[in-house]
Amino acid sequence: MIGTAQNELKDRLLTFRHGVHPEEFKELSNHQRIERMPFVEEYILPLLQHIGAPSKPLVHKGQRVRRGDMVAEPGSFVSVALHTPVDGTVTDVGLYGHPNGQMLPAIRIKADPFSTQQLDQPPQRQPEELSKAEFIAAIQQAGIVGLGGAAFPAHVKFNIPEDKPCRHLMLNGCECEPFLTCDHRVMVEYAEELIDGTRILQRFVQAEKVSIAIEANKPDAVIALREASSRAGFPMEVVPLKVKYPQGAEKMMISAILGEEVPAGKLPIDVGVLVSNVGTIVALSQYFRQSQPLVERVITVTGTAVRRPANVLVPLGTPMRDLVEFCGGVTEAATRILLGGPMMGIVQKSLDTPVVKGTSGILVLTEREVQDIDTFSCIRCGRCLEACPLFLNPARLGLLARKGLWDDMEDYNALDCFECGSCSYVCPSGIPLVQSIKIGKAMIRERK
Amino acid sequence: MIAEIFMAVGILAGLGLLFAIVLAVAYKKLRVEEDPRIDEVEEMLPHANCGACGEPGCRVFAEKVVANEVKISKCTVSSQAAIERIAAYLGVEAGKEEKRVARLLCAGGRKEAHSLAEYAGTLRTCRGEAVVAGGPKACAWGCLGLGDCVDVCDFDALYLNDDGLPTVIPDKCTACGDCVEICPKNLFELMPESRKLIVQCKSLLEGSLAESKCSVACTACGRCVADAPEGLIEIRSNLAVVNYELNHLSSPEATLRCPTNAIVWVEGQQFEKRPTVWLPLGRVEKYTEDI
Amino acid sequence: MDQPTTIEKSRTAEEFLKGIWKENPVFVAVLGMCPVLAVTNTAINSLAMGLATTFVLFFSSLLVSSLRNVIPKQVRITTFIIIIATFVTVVDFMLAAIVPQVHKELGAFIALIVVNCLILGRQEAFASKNSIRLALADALGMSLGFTFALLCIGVVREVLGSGSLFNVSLFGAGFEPWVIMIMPPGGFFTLGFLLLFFNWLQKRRREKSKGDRQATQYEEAREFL
Amino acid sequence: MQDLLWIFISALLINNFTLAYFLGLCPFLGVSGRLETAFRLGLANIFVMLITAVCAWGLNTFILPYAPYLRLISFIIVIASTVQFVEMAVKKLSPDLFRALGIFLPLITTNCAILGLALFATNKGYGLVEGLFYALGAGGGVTLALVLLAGIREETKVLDIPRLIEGTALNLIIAGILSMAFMGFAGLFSAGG
Amino acid sequence: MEEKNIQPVMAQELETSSFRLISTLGLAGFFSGLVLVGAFLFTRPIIAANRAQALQEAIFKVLPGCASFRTIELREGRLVMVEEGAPEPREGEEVRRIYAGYNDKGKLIGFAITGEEPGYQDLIVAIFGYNPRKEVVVGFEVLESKETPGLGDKIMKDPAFLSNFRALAVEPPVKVVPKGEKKKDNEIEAITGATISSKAVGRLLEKSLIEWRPLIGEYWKEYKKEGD
Amino acid sequence: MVDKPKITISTSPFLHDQVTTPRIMWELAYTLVPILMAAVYYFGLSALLVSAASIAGCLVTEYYLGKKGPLGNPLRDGSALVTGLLLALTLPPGFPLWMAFVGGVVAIGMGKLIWGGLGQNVFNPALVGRAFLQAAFPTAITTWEPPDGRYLGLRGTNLAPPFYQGEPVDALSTATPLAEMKFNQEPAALADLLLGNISGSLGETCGLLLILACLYLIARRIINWRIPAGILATVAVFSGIVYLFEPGRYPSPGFMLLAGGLLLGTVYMATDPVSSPLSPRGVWIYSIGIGLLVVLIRIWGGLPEGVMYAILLMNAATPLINRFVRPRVYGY
Ligand SMILES: Cc1cc2nc3c(=O)[nH]c(=O)nc-3n(C[C@H](O)[C@H](O)[C@H](O)COP(=O)(O)O)c2cc1C
Ligand SMILES: Cc1cc2nc3c(=O)[nH]c(=O)nc-3n(C[C@H](O)[C@H](O)[C@H](O)COP(=O)(O)O)c2cc1C
Ligand SMILES: Cc1cc2nc3c(=O)[nH]c(=O)nc-3n(C[C@H](O)[C@H](O)[C@H](O)COP(=O)(O)O)c2cc1C
Ligand SMILES: Cc1cc2nc3c(=O)[nH]c(=O)nc-3n(C[C@H](O)[C@H](O)[C@H](O)CO)c2cc1C
Ligand code: SF4
Ligand code: SF4
Ligand code: SF4
Ligand code: SF4
Ligand code: FES
Repeated sequence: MIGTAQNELKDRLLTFRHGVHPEEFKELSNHQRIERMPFVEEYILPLLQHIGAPSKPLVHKGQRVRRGDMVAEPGSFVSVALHTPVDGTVTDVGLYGHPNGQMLPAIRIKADPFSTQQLDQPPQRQPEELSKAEFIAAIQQAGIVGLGGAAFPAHVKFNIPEDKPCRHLMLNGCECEPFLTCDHRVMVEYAEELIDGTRILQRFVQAEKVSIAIEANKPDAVIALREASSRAGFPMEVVPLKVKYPQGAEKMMISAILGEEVPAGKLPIDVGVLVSNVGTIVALSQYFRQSQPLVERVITVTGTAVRRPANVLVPLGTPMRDLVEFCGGVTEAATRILLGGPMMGIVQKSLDTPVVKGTSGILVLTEREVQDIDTFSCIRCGRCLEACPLFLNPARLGLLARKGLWDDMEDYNALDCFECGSCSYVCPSGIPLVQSIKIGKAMIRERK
Repeated sequence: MIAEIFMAVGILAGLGLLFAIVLAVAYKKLRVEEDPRIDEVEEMLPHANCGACGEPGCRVFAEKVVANEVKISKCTVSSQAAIERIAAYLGVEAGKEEKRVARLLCAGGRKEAHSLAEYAGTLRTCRGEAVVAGGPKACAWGCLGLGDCVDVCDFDALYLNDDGLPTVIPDKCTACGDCVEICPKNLFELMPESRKLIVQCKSLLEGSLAESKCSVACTACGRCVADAPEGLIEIRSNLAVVNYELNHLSSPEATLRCPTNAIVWVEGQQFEKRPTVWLPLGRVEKYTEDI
Repeated sequence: MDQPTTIEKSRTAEEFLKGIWKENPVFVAVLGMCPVLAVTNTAINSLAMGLATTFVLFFSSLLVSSLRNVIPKQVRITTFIIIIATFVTVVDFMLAAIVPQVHKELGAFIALIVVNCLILGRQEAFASKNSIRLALADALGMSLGFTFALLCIGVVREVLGSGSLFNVSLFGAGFEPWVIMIMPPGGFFTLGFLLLFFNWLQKRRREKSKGDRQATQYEEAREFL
Repeated sequence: MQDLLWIFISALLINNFTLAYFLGLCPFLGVSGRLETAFRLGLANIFVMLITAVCAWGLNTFILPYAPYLRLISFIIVIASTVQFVEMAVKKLSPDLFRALGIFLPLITTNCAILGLALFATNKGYGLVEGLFYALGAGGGVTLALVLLAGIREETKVLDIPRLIEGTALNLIIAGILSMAFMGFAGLFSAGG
Repeated sequence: MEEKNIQPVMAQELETSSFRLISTLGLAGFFSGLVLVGAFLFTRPIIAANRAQALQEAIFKVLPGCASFRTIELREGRLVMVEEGAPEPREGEEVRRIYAGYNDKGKLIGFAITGEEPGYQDLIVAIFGYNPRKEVVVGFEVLESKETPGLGDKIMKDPAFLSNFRALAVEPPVKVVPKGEKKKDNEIEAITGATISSKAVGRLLEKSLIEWRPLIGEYWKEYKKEGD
Repeated sequence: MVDKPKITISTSPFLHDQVTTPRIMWELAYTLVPILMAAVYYFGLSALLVSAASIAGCLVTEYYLGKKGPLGNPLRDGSALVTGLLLALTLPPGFPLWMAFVGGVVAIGMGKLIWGGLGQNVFNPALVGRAFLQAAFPTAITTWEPPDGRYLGLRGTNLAPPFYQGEPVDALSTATPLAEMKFNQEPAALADLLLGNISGSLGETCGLLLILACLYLIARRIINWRIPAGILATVAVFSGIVYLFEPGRYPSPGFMLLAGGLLLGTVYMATDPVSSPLSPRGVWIYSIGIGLLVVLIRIWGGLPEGVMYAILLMNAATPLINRFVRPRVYGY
């Protein structure tokens, strides 16, 4: 079975131009079934777990909360609600370390050690019965954000304007980052929910066509989804894509499948496409069928310094330290802790920060992989240009950033860069291109 | 012989006259009104029209000098005295204001504020560190101490002291604001020199938590509020804030009981005059050894 | 001429000296580049050019500074140019008469002294605003500095490019001349490297005056980063 | 025809005014910091050179035979005044053109390249048409050199040029290397391969 | 309000100076003219003498045995001897001249002809001696060139190269051949490493000879007639 | 327990390709070894000595004046060695050693260090060195000797004392095929050009090796394939057109491609990443420009060979190309 799929995948696969081929490291965890994380003592829920305005807290110190309770409401339209994953007591609303390195307001909840931690089951809300506005509001109340990494509030994305019909609903199961396997496992183990969620979303946005893009290194997911879709009688194209980073970036996926480019500064919906991560869709289904708001997600805990790499279903707000302990802890050699994949993930100073909605993986690496290579001057070899999927000129951007020529950087489209890291990956001179571009972007934005 | 002389003089005088008349007429007819200061400045320039200043000619240079787009010292032909004269001429126009200097709102140097991790990136600038988990320091607000501000200051008014804190030399600071702009942690503020009561901390953490990250953090204990005249200082989000509208009321009194020395009374330079490391080790310098 | 005061006397010396070193027209102000590069392929040509320029600068300064209160502003430049051009033509004729060989080598560059930025620049910046005495001191200083610079370049270029100095062969037969030095690129390179050399001298002087302690600290700081 | 081509190419590439004759170096070194400015300065140069060629030819044929000793002085006066007049006229007739090119005119008029053009063209005994081709080549050559240098100088903004050599010293050496590269054009279309 | 103060002053200044500036310029021109004429008249004879001497030296060099020379001008397609003491042609006037050389016995021994041709860098201007009796070039001298020192400038210095012109036959036309391959009298042996300059010299001779040889031939016939 | 290990932070990405700049340089240097060996085969000891002198010039300059790289010793990145080797390969076998040394010093000093060192130079350092030598010592650098099988015999001029000319003891010098063609219209046989049995500079004689090296470097993605493609195609087409007009007078395209320094220059010098444009379109313009200039100089110019000047001139234009020819950004 799997063999035939693999043969099929050997045919010419769709892909985009440029990009890189980092080593995958997926075998560390891609066969580990998703485990459920036991509850721990304390949870920290940052109010900002998504792109947009922070949520507004609804609880006060000492208040008792039940799993699934809304503890913070959306702060504006581009914002979502926040729910507690556990029964327990609010012990503080204050500043806590956020994965992004800042100290930001968060709600601290002490779990009730005697609770069953069962979800209360409020009456079912069938999505078919809801009007458009109700549907959107429901998703916002459910706290659902994109789980593909950016954590963009889902209701905003699904709220497509009348004049821009969605021709094509594309599910993103590429998971192109090395090491990460959570989406992979979700596709294999939650195929049913995935199909169901897709059906809900397809009905809602009236998409003419539905497809799911999967990198060719996950043949079992391709098969699982093909079977699930025929079982459910829901026609859905499963498109294997070439293994290449960053295949999972939505612009690249659209280029690969449709051969179209998303115009600069525009969204996929401007070319009639809606892209959503598979995890997001599962969360959608879970909300509508099981009334579970977004209180937990699947996270890959992996890396050469993790004793027992695993895919774990984790309540949000779990301190990373506990999660890593659950996976056997880290070895002596650990030197670097990341949230997310090794190409785009953000580095952590310590394990004190909590898991948030956008966390797709925790990676602990050793000296050996992360050894920063020596920095020489740019030799203008052009490798970065040939790697950049957006056809930018990273070499130039790096040089300009070094001299603080921010205006010139803007002229060279620095703001278009989505920081995929391909350029830094290939640069033989070890130039911190992405970092330079990040700085440049920050400077350009500040000066505006 | 005589004929030669007459011819020469005739031709020259003729040419001279002809063009003088043409130009004089043109001068009158085609004159355009402009800022009179441009003429004045142009008058003081050497008229070499050599382009050494990088501008297409003395007049354009004068226009730009008056518009404050270029520095007068770019003219290499003028003598020092002439340059000073022009500067003085334009300076009078500029008017006067109270001298302001840049003040650093953080005193957490290497000794005071500790780090959680080690920065291993190759881009050793504050801006570079700031995009990496906000830098290695435990305090998310504090100075990163890599001296982007020192690099950016054109006036050599900044140096890193041996605690890794950028120190402003008030006499040299022109309040140009470059350091304010470059600092990723927004730690600089341009203040009139008369503001002497300064809270050198930006941490919004409460008391002991703040102090656990940096020994000179403001713990919001409120003693300065109590010791200062009513309304001069208040605690906002765990931080003492001076209301500079009441600056005239301020005195060193308020700083005396501060347990962490987060609030200080500054006369002149902000940090102690420790043995200094002048830091022309700009990033450029790091890569470039003079040959 | 009125009796010069002591202050004026010392200023005279100062104006004279500054042109030679501190405000050297070539090395510091980078003026009048064309003759500096075009005719310095031998020391003799450099010297001749330097002297010709000196002559013109001296007499134009003299004239301009004595007439400084007579010439109206608007035609100032034109008048200066006429004065300069006159002297240049005179020099041109004289050189052709006295040293035809040198005149041939310098070619049009004698005539081009007219537009040498240095000369007009000095008239404008100095002679037209100062007493005759100071103007002459300035003119002499500047032209000496100019001649000195030309000679420096000329010597380097001739020694390397022809193996001789003032036409006296230095290395004997078999010397391989560096032809490039007497060709255009050699002019650019020589001046470029001389400027580099002067920058280096200045830097060293500055470092010395700053004291050794800081220099070592500077090194340490560099190590640290 | 062959001759005109050679006159043009020779002035443009082989005997480039800036790189081989060292004419007009002050603005070459001064105003080559920005590409935009350098290019416009080059265009203005071509323009003034064309005017110069006409003036020089006129003076040389109609006046100088009677008073050869006035060559220099009449060249400079006539060229300077004509250009100044043209400048004013341009300012009045086409302010746009003035803003683009006119501001460079004062810089160019008292410049070796212009006077050099007049002197060389007359020394070589060029007629009006030859003179114009010569001016075109010379002006084009100056523009080419300016644009190349400006391009390189703009690039140096992102390079780690050692402090010691920054500025004029580096510009001179770049000019030297350019001059060396231009030596490759020697003998173009003259030696008949 | 400041503007108002300034306006009249400036206008007034312009008004008054209009006359003054014109007269200043006129005066400057006047005096400069005086000085120039003076300098010119003073140096003219010396410069002329220098030139004449240089010319004479060059002619004597390219016409061995020459003791005196006369200038010959091309007028209406004929060569005409210029009278002694005739005024120099004015600058800019087109006159084509060659020089006839006589030995100490007053006998016409040949002609010195100038010509120019683009070389490696720039025009090469040269003069050469032509003996119409034997129809050979008897001497060659470069007057102006910018050829590379040490390479192309061997055309003016290299004795080996110059020895090509001791008796260079002009019929069949002059030809440049690589070094060491000279076989016939009409061949010039090139300088190694400077073939271009050598060829330019060849072309220069060839072109001038094509232009002047027929004219000289006629002149020569007449001269012989007269002489005989 | 977890905080105990030394935690370091840096920015994404945390993985890196294996290719590094020193590795590129060293690999390039290895591919030059066969070419150098061919030179030794044809020209004997002279070839080795000239290379050693030029490399020494480069290394000494880089060592004393170069800035310390991340590897400490500035020589470790191998780029100075590449420069020295390439400079040597463009010199004639009988070249005085002291001049080769000077060439090396100029190449690194003026071609590289004044620009700020590795990766910063606008012009190709080896060619700056060669252009300097050609302008400084035009006679010595245009004195060619045939491959005469004297493996141990030095050419008389090699050992000229510093600042002095060599004794031209063996007047064996010949013209290169290009010069033969230019001045005497006598093209050499293509087979000789391919195998290298001709006079010329050390590295340019054996066309076959250069073609192989080119293919290898393209396969290893060390050089940008567009540059050789653009240059060679342009030269072939342009010279082909000229050839069709007057086949007797002008060289055939095959001769143009194989003779002189075109292959060496194309494979190793025009491809210097530092001094060539970045974007693919820019690279096309650059390489076509080189091709056109080469043909222009070779056919109508004063010199028989123009590869070096063509490359230097297009190096000069590279900043302009980089500025005006930018890649089209996604979505624009
Ligand atoms: C460089 C880059 C790589 C990405 N890789 C993935 C990926 O592998 N899988 C994924 O689901 N989303 C990936 N994303 C995010 C997608 O572009 C897109 O935002 C997401 O699929 C949208 O779904 P969501 O809103 O449900 O998260 C990537 C984005 C970028 C910029
Ligand atoms: C810097 C330089 C200067 C040169 N100068 C001259 C020159 O003045 N005259 C000339 O004929 N060739 C000159 N050449 C051209 C070469 O020497 C060319 O190879 C030569 O003309 C070919 O002649 P050959 O076949 O005798 O070697 C010069 C070349 C260079 C590199
Ligand atoms: C890469 C390379 C580039 C070269 N470029 C030039 C050049 O631009 N000009 C040149 O005269 N010789 C150049 N040479 C040397 C020539 O190939 C050739 O050997 C020489 O020019 C022969 O001509 P000559 O008679 O001028 O000496 C180069 C050699 C190499 C290997
Ligand atoms: C493909 C390739 C070609 C190179 N070609 C040259 C060259 O022609 N000349 C040179 O000096 N260095 C060359 N180098 C080495 C290096 O790029 C050169 O030293 C830099 O220009 C120094 O900044 C080359 C390197 C590579 C990778
Ligand atoms: S990080 Fe930016 S510049 Fe670099 S490859 Fe990705 S999109 Fe391009
Ligand atoms: S990959 Fe690195 S060395 Fe190559 S061009 Fe890009 S930034 Fe420069
Ligand atoms: S830029 Fe800001 S963070 Fe960096 S040293 Fe200066 S004050 Fe500190
Ligand atoms: S950068 Fe400006 S404001 Fe800051 S210290 Fe220097 S002079 Fe003062
Ligand atoms: S001296 Fe020629 S432009 Fe200044």
